Amino acid sequence: MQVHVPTSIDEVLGLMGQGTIVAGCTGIFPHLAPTESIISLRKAGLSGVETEGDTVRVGATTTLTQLAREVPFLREAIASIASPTIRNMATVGGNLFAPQPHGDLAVCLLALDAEIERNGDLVTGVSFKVPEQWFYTKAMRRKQNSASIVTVASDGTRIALGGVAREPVRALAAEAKLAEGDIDGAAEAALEAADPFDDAYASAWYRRRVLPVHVRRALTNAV
Amino acid sequence: MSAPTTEAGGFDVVGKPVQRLDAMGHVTGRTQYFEDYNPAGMLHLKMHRSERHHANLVEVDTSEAEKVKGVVKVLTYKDVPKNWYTILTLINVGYPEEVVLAEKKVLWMGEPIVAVVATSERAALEGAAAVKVTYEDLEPIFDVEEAIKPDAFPLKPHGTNYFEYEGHHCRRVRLGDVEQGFAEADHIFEFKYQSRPIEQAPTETTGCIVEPQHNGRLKIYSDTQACFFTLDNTALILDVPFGKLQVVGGTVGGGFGGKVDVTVEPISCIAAMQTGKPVKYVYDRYEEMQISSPRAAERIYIKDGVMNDGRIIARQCTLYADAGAYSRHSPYAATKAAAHMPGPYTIPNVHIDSWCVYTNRTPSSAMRGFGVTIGDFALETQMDRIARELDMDPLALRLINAYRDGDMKAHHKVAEGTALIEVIQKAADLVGHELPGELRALSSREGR
Amino acid sequence: MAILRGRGYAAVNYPTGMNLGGDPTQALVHATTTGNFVVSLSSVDLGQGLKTVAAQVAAETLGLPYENIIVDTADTDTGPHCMGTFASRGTHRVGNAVIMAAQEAREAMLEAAAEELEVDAADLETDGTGFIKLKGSEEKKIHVVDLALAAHFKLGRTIAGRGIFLKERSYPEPETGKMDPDSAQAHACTVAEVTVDDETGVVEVLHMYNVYEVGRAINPAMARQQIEGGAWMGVSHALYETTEPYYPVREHGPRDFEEYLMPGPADNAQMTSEIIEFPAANGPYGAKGIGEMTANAPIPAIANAIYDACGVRLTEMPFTPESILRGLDELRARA
Amino acid sequence: MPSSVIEITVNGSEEEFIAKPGTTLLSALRDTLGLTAAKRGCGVGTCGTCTCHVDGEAVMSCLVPVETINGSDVKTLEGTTPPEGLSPLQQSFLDNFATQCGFCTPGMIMAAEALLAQNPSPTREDVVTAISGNVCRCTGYESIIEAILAVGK
Repeated sequence: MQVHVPTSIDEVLGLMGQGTIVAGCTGIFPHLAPTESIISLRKAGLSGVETEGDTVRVGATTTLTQLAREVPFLREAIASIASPTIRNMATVGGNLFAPQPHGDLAVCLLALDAEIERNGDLVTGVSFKVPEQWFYTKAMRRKQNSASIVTVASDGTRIALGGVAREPVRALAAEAKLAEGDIDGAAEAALEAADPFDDAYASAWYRRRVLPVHVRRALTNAV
Repeated sequence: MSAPTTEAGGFDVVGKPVQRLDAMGHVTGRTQYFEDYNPAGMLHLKMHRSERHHANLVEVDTSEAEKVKGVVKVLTYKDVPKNWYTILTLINVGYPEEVVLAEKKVLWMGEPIVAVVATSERAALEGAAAVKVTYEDLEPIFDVEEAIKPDAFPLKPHGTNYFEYEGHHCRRVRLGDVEQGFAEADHIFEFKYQSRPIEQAPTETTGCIVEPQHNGRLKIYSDTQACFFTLDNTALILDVPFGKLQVVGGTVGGGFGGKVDVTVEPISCIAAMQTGKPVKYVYDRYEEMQISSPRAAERIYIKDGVMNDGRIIARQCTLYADAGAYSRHSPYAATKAAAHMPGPYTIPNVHIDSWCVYTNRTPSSAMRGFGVTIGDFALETQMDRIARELDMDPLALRLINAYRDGDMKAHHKVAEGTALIEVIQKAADLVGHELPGELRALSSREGR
Repeated sequence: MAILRGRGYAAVNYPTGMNLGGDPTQALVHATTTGNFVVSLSSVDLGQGLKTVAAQVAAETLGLPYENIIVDTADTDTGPHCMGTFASRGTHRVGNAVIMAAQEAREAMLEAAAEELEVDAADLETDGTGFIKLKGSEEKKIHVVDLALAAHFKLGRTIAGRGIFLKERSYPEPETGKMDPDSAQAHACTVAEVTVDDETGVVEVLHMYNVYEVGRAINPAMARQQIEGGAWMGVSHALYETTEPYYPVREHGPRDFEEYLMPGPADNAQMTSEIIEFPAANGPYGAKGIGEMTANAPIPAIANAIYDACGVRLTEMPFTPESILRGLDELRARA
Repeated sequence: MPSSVIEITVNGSEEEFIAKPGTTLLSALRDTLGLTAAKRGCGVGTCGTCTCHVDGEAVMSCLVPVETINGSDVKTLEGTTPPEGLSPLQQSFLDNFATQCGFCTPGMIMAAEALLAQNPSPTREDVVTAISGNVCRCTGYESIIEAILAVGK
């Protein structure tokens, strides 16, 4: 194996294909086969948060801790992801690739209709507008540091779900109900977007059964 | 949180909250655990494991593993002097029915087949991954009551899927006449309870470092919970005199029963003997979770005959401990479970059948509360159900039936030093649960 | 949506030791010329505090300060045999072996002191600070360091002792199960207070009341560690843990501490703990073993509290939100 | 498969060593530098026994390829222990009987040190969050929470 630590985007692009891209090393790195090489983005200069008006631009290797510091409305969501020690390492870009039931920030970015910046195959950052309203809830097996059973993120218009399908999904039918002001209807309609799975945390049955509960709670800001 | 209070004992050191001897080492990180030892030239051992629950081994091809750079030794069952063992032979329980490395078949997913020894952990992992095994799948058995059916596929050399206790298919406890008790009872309550396997999950995983000594002996640094137990079993497997081995342990990063099997030391010793170098074999977290033996899943049926006033006059318990593929400590656990029944209650008619059953899952073994934890779950849930059915105070039901000094236990031992009544009375005080005067006046020291 | 509240009880006993297998442990105690006493064992400390217990028991028996005791353990070349650390046997077996060894060492110490002080050994006592003195006298005394030096260089005496605990092995009678499987029984009663979220099945344990009868708490602070760490494990067993979440189906077995569910520090229940002491006749200073039993009573106490809260009877561990919600759904369907 | 020369500052001392590709910070500390306070409990970032500070932030050292932190400042439990006596946090762990088997203790203390450096008067909630990535199987956490809170006051 080899460990590449490129110090510029150009250098990263030149190395593409010669190993697995890693940033925070919290997700993929510990499970790589013993022979696999890696390309670390840690020193590629992709970190940072810029705010211009209501638009936020986040570099791909910005850590979750940094993002929470700079963008207050996302703090609750970020606090629901892993532990502070992991959040000090895990990156915004990496979270986009975290397999469900992980990737709660990706669920938020979907609800925010965030734009992904790329340079070739490399994700270099994301940008989104700070929403006027923000709803977020994550049901998990323990109060902190646990994967998602159901994650719900919404700006009051778009509704994105985590934990209930192999990818973060938009709940379009639920959004239509929400537009009519029908929160209970939205909660039930969220099921149309769900294609849940069994894992060590919960069964598909349970995720489906409690999805409407958590959508309703998220949209009514109930605990 | 309130600290526990104790009565004064009149001692100088006993009964005092003196500082732990090991705490200074713990808070400074200077406590030495086995893995903190790092001898020069140490080799690393990793295992190629069964990917099937139950299968015949058609072919085991180690040729690719041997070609991996850094691999210095590939070990199969042919390298193990006494490949068949069982750890409780040390106390004359059971017979050799487990293999160090699989020979002709595998009985559980994760069963070790080939050990790969290399100059680095990475090379050992690569080598272990390069072993190719061809399987012929057999139907696995995962349910204890399916496993003991007469037509079930026999997993064990003795031809049944249960441990035999001196001619019986289970450990029996008999007191009085349970059928007579049921006939006389005002109520019969019969319920079923089930648990799933539970991992000891110590923060330090199971492992050892074996270092050959200049005098031909092997020094085993291990996080075993039982140094001599490990030494004796390892010597039997290696077929060497006990005196050839030395086990060094000490402070262990949590055990909870998870470190009383002898799974890492024997093969590490063989690797050290064959290479003449120190060898480290330590479970990764996945192995600790899924390969090291858990607390057995148990299925328990309890049938009670109860009088209108709450006296339990007959209790029949049937317990099935899911031992998984091999015995390890489970035959002992089933006996301990039988002795624990029918709980801390004095019941004149008792009938206990406690089975140790083999299935195609990770062998289970010891864990904190060995043979008792799941039984207590069943017993004390049963007590709550009876109290609810009879519309009785749940503590009153327990106090009426609580064993006292001088009572005969189901396993024919006279009870002494009992204190169930007193802990219940104290707990009632703590939560403001009022007890009637006659129950408040009960004492474990006074016969019924 | 409702948060339902309930309380549940459980009372248990637990055996100390494993004399269905023969259950011996030895200890050796000897003085060095530093005045320190070394307790030699091959027993393993799993974190429960066995070394500390051995030192406390040795200090008490010798009549010397705790600081004078060195515990040297878990080397099969230097320590005498021990069956191992399991079956709640450590404090009981090791404690008894250390007391026996320390008593013999104490006798040797007093005899050496008697020779040095030119008095009768029966008239000597220890004061707990390191001096051996003539009863009723302030002048006639010798410090253990001086005594250890004198014993070695002048008197030609060893100050040492040997101890063993062995309870005769019991063989169960095959037909009736007649047996003597243990040395003592410790006792506990746990009260659990929980809430149940009736829409999600999520249980929160609010408060655990733990009452333990342990014979003697050799070290009350360490006894509390066992009781409250064990209560946490009981909560964990009750609500979270298994290596096979879909048992008996083998799929989705957890691989690490993220997938293997246990409560984190945010999930802690409040704890109230009480210890009762009824010294056991055969225990070291009356102690029984409590290492294992502390996770047991919390499980049924929580099951019973959940029933009290919401009417769902849990018969399969662990009590997952799914199993509770399925129970609630069934109750609603029946109503 | 070229090895790399790594230069990092560990507990204030400049260290230079050769690392094979993919060597983790945890392995470098334990196997190369002989600093064994940090423990390997899981190797996949789920237990926190290997917690150290890199450039002032608590991280899981088992997840850090050492090549990626060349030039960084690393602190381990060895570096927080004063030459004589104990740090206030270490003393508090002692006083509150917050250790049992001790295997999680170094990681717990390093996670707590990182919290206290940023927030000298943490609430219980802050403390609980700070150690939420650190597994203790013995204590039930309460004594650890108490030990950290006692220093914060």
